[in-house]
Amino acid sequence: MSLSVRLRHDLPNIKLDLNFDAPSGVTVLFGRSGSGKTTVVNAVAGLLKPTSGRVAVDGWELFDTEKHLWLPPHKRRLGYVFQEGRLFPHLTVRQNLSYGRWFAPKGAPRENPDKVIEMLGIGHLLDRRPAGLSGGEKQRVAIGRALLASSRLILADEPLAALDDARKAEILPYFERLRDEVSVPILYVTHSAAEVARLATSVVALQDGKAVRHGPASEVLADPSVAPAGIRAVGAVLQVRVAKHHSDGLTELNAGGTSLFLPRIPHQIGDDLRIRIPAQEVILSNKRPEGLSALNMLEGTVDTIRAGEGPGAIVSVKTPAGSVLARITRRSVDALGLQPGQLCYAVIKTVALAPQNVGGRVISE
Amino acid sequence: MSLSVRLRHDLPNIKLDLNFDAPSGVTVLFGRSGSGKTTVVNAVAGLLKPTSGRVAVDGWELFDTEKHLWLPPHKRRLGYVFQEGRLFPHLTVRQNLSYGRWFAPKGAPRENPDKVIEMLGIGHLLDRRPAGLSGGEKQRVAIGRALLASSRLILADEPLAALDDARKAEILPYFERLRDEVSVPILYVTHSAAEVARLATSVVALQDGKAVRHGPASEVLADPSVAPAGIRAVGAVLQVRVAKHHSDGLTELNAGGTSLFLPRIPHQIGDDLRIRIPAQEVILSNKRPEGLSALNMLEGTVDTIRAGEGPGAIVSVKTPAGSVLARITRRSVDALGLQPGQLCYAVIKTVALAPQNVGGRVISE
Amino acid sequence: MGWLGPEELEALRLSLRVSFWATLVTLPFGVFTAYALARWRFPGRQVLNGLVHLPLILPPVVTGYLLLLTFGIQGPLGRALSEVGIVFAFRWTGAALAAGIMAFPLMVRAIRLSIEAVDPKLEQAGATLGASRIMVFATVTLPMILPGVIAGAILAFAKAMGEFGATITFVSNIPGQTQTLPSAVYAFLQVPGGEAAATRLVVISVVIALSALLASEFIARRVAARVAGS
Amino acid sequence: MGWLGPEELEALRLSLRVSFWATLVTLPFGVFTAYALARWRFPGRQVLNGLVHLPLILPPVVTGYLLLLTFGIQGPLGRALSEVGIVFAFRWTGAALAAGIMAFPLMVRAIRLSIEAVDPKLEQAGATLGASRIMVFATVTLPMILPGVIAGAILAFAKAMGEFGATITFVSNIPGQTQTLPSAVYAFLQVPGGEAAATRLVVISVVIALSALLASEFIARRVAARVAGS
Amino acid sequence: RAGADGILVFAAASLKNALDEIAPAFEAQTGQEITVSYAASSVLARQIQLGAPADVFISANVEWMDVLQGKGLIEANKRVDLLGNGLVLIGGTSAPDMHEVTPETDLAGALAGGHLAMALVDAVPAGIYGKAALRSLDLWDSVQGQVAQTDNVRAALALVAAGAAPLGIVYRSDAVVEDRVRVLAEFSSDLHPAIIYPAGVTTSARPEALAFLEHLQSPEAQEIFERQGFSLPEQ
Ligand SMILES: Nc1ncnc2c1ncn2[C@@H]1O[C@H](COP(=O)(O)OP(=O)(O)OP(=O)(O)O)[C@@H](O)[C@H]1O
Ligand SMILES: Nc1ncnc2c1ncn2[C@@H]1O[C@H](COP(=O)(O)OP(=O)(O)OP(=O)(O)O)[C@@H](O)[C@H]1O
Ligand SMILES: [Mg+2]
Ligand SMILES: [Mg+2]
Repeated sequence: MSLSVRLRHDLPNIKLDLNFDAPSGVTVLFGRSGSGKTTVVNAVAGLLKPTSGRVAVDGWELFDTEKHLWLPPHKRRLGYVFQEGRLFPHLTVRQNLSYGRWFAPKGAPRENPDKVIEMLGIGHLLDRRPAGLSGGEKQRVAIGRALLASSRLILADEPLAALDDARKAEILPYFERLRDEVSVPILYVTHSAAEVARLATSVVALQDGKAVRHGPASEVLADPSVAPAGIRAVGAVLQVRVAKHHSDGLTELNAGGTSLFLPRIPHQIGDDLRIRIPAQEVILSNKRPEGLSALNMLEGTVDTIRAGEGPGAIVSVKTPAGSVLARITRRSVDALGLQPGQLCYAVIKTVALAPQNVGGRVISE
Repeated sequence: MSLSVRLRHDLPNIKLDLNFDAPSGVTVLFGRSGSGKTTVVNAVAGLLKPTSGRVAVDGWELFDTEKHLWLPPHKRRLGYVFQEGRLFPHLTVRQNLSYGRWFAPKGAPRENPDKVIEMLGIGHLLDRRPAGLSGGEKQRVAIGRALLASSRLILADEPLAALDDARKAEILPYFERLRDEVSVPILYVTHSAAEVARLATSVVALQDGKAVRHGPASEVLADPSVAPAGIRAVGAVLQVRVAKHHSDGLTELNAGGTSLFLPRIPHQIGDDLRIRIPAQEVILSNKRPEGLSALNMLEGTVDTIRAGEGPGAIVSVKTPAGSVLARITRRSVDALGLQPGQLCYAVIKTVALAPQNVGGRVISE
Repeated sequence: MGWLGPEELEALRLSLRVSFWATLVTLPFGVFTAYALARWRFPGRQVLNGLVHLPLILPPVVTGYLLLLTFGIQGPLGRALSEVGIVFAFRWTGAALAAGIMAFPLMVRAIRLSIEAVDPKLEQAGATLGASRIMVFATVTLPMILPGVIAGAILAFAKAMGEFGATITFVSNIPGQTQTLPSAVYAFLQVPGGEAAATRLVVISVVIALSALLASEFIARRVAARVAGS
Repeated sequence: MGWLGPEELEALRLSLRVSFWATLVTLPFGVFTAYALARWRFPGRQVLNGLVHLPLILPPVVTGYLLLLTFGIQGPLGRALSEVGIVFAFRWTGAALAAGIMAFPLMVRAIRLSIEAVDPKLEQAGATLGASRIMVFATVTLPMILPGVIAGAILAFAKAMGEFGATITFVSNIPGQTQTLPSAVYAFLQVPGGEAAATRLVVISVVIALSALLASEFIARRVAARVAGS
Repeated sequence: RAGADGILVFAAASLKNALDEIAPAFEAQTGQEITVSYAASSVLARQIQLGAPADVFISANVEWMDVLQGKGLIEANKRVDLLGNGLVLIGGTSAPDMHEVTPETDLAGALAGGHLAMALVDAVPAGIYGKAALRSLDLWDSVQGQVAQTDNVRAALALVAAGAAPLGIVYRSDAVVEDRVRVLAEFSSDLHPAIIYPAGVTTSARPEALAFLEHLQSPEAQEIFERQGFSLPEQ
């Protein structure tokens, strides 16, 4: 296990009481506004001394109140993207970016600054100071500063909230790369289901300071009862391998022997990926559909049918590619006469799959 | 016309040069980070004196450099939700909320504070000071403060970016109500296509300080070339009327004689609504599909086929309900042999329609 | 205070009165001047700034002499003011004037630094919510700089309690009228055997000024905590 | 400066030297004390605070006398220091000590207020990026308070230029050693007809101190603009 | 008017002890209230020049009185030389007696590298007199570089009392009361201009001021002055 957190702390409003061991990778903290996410991150960072608890990263203890162990923040080797930016106003963007490196141990593995700067699109801002930057520009610099700090643990508190979709799509793969290649543990706070689906290795759902749900991303996301994400976040996560890049701009994936098509992704043939299929986007059919624009059709059998809140239901379908979830109306369940064990087809639009639902290593040229 | 903006202003990085007349309602400023959105809003608010220009709200001039007219900010009767909160640290939440009212003219129409507080879920924070609030809590108080200022113009700079989906869904209808009932002009900055679709009366797309596109929301959203929103924002907006609430939790809409089903919405029978159908979510079929879980099928004829970037294409289909857009792969276009004039069916999932794509008056009990 | 003679008691009372009024009356001017220096750009700003600091730079005796020349019975301003019934010469009011002027630069500095620390963006927010410049000042700036204002005022008070050179030069050392604690200390130090009495007076004035200072720290911290919201 | 006699020129040079060194040497102590008072909570904090302010409250003569008792030839500290070759008594170093101590409260006040205006959240951010307490101070706090430090230093310099009472009491007035401008001014004012000469010296010291002040304003504004990033 | 209900006396600060004793007696005799403002003679004289409402002025030196008289602010024919004083050489309690300072006295040797504490030798009366005396004795050049000048004579006394300076030159009236110093030698009064404290009434003084001036010359008053170490002027 890579990130082990045990915390107990009383705030005037809420009592924090958490205990989770997350595997290496990205641990997403999920929860409504005011549920205690930032407080947890601050405790891990050492900016707040909780009443009691213990935090360890890859077995390296950051603090343990029982052992009276307490590493000050600057010894924790963090890269922290704050919810409110916190850029140094007296330093240029360039100096802000290199700040962490001034203090990093000599041999520490370091990101390539040029690459990070290019990815964040802040090359033209390097000589300016934070005061004149737009909200999104500030946030991008803050992300860059944390990423370049040569850290052993990355904390990111809603890092992408202020950014537009296009920019998000550019930055997300970077966090994935950190997770997969550099294998830095990442504690990540977000309200966005897409980010969770894409990044999360495991998810901790917070409510009023308590971890109400905790598990691998695929499990938590498949659970319609996960309140914070909202019903739209429910979806299945499949293991796939890149099979072929087609000339018409599509990429073919091999999912347990079945082919899935989606718009070209920048991964190499043979790469193993995770792909999230939002339940929302899946249509079920009780006969093999014909003449449809949707290219992806998975044959399978109905596994379970869970009536959700309101008029909807979540139908889980066993396919050779893995379990696929579909969110459809109860009326359709009746109309199609769906029952556990019944043969059916899951129809998935090609464009529904890309790009923000694909996770995996990106090899940039 | 309700909001008339003409601005010219030079910043070190970009030259602002804008000119648009927006109809009453919500005008959304759309554009990538750093494109000048906040600068425009600040100029309208009077926090920045542009080199030249004129801004008028409902014919009431806020400034006109030619006439040497310049109303100071406090005479403009604004409610401004800042991108960075800007709560008064020395005042309690309650005092922050009522700050604007201390200075509002006696007879000014005012929002009901209790309702706003309840909607924003900040009732339990009233006696606290901003320093101890979480990021989302601060932003909600900032929204409340602006809404309660009895203003004639509301400026909102990414007001919902820091909030979770559930909270967004609670606050959005409120802005709709302001737009529809109170008919306060609203200048609204967002990166979220859903917010645009839901709120925007008209959209101004900014790029490097210039308005590259400007028009009614339905037009701009139907245009795949609108860069800032991203291709996922493309969609059709249909005029519909609430026909019936079914007992299984679905609401039936009448769209030009055709029925559309979607999860129960809180509008009354007979209400006229706008509903956005994301192109992303529409599947086309060249024969009447059968046995599908999707309840909505619109028969129509292919109007235009625009090959987009990458492997996709946007197909516009004329249906009795109006023009519907579908984003499908070019491979599917070929496979289905789609051509202008051809008969085809647009398949739309029920759950794809609700709730954030429905706009209209909500009568709260 | 049984160990204080009536004259010393008188000096103590007078010092308190002089310092109190010097602080109170200069405070609005101090706030205004600090605000002008911190936030406005106007021609002559640096001249004003220099003028405010003069009493700090000049030997106190010189300041007192200049006051005597200006506000004395024969001074131009002194004569003009006496026509409307305001007399400074050889009155406690003159001692207060001298103390106020000597303390003014300290007060202005303290307040000005705290004004400069207020984020103008908050003042802008106030303006968008309908508050005029004055109301923004009253509802945003002033509450936020309150710790600085309190600190500045008490600093001025402490300085006024200790002021001697300018006071004795301007209004002399008349018991019951212009003899403040420091003047009394001076007089005791000029004669053989006066040290004990002088020490007594010094201790008293130090205790008072330090108490005021500690109280101001306390108040300012309370206010700051309230402003910071914790 | 042809109209200054050699002795007056000497006094001017000495005043500049004394004020310069008084400011330079006390500055690190001033920054440290201000930081401790602003950011640390320790027992005796208020005692330290009171001690720092004492020179402001005490009549300068008293401060000078206390210095004499402590740092004089017979004083405990004076004797100890003279063993390691540091002598204050009747030297210009003593004048610098007196000036530095008299200016210290002003310096600390100014710096402290600017430290209190730095958002501790920025210092936290520095810590998360690997900077130790000292490095955070050096790379975040200090650059951000630089305007306040400069202001405080120049204020102290100006005050040192005008200091008289404590200096003459502690190190008396030895031409070329401890005779600063204010002592010379005082001497001129004691004799009938000395006003003209005194005025000349006052003008010089005012010009110097005001120039320093304006320069500090300018520097501080530049630094502040850089810090604010505009 | 300040001091409206009595007589306002401006007096050199060194007279405080004596006048504080004399004034109550006069008040008791006449019912006239006396208010005394003690400060440096230069300060008081300047204030009188600029309109201070003083009735009586007692200066520690003649020059300032002359200035005021020259400007017609002092009643010339009522002016008196009220008091005299002497200069003494003082040292620490263990310093050896010197009896009298003569041209042969090895003042520099007695200083042993230390400083000679005096009031400002060109500005403050005690300093001026002291310098004149040393000049007359031809000792000035040998000690000039070692003179530590203070802003008033009491500060010079303090330097010696605190042990900061081995020797000092002060008024006899100052030296007699300080326990930590002893008088090593007296300066003969013909070595320096006569030390005189002139007193006078201002031209704007109320009539009662004259009575006080006369009272100052009364035997009771003179006895108090002498007890404080002052001498009566050599007429
Ligand atoms: N005071 C200033 N000085 C210099 N440049 C500025 C200033 N204010 C804004 N800019 C620049 O002008 C551009 C537009 O800024 P603006 O804040 O309007 O962007 P925005 O569209 O609101 O971006 P975001 O979505 O990131 O908030 C940015 O590149 C910014 O760096
Ligand atoms: N210093 C503090 N004093 C008092 N209450 C606090 C303090 N810090 C946090 N809280 C309260 O604790 C709760 C959790 O705050 P936290 O900032 O961790 O929430 P969050 O989950 O990060 O929310 P958001 O998504 O809005 O950022 C909130 O209700 C907040 O008001
Ligand atoms: Mg948070
Ligand atoms: Mg912006």
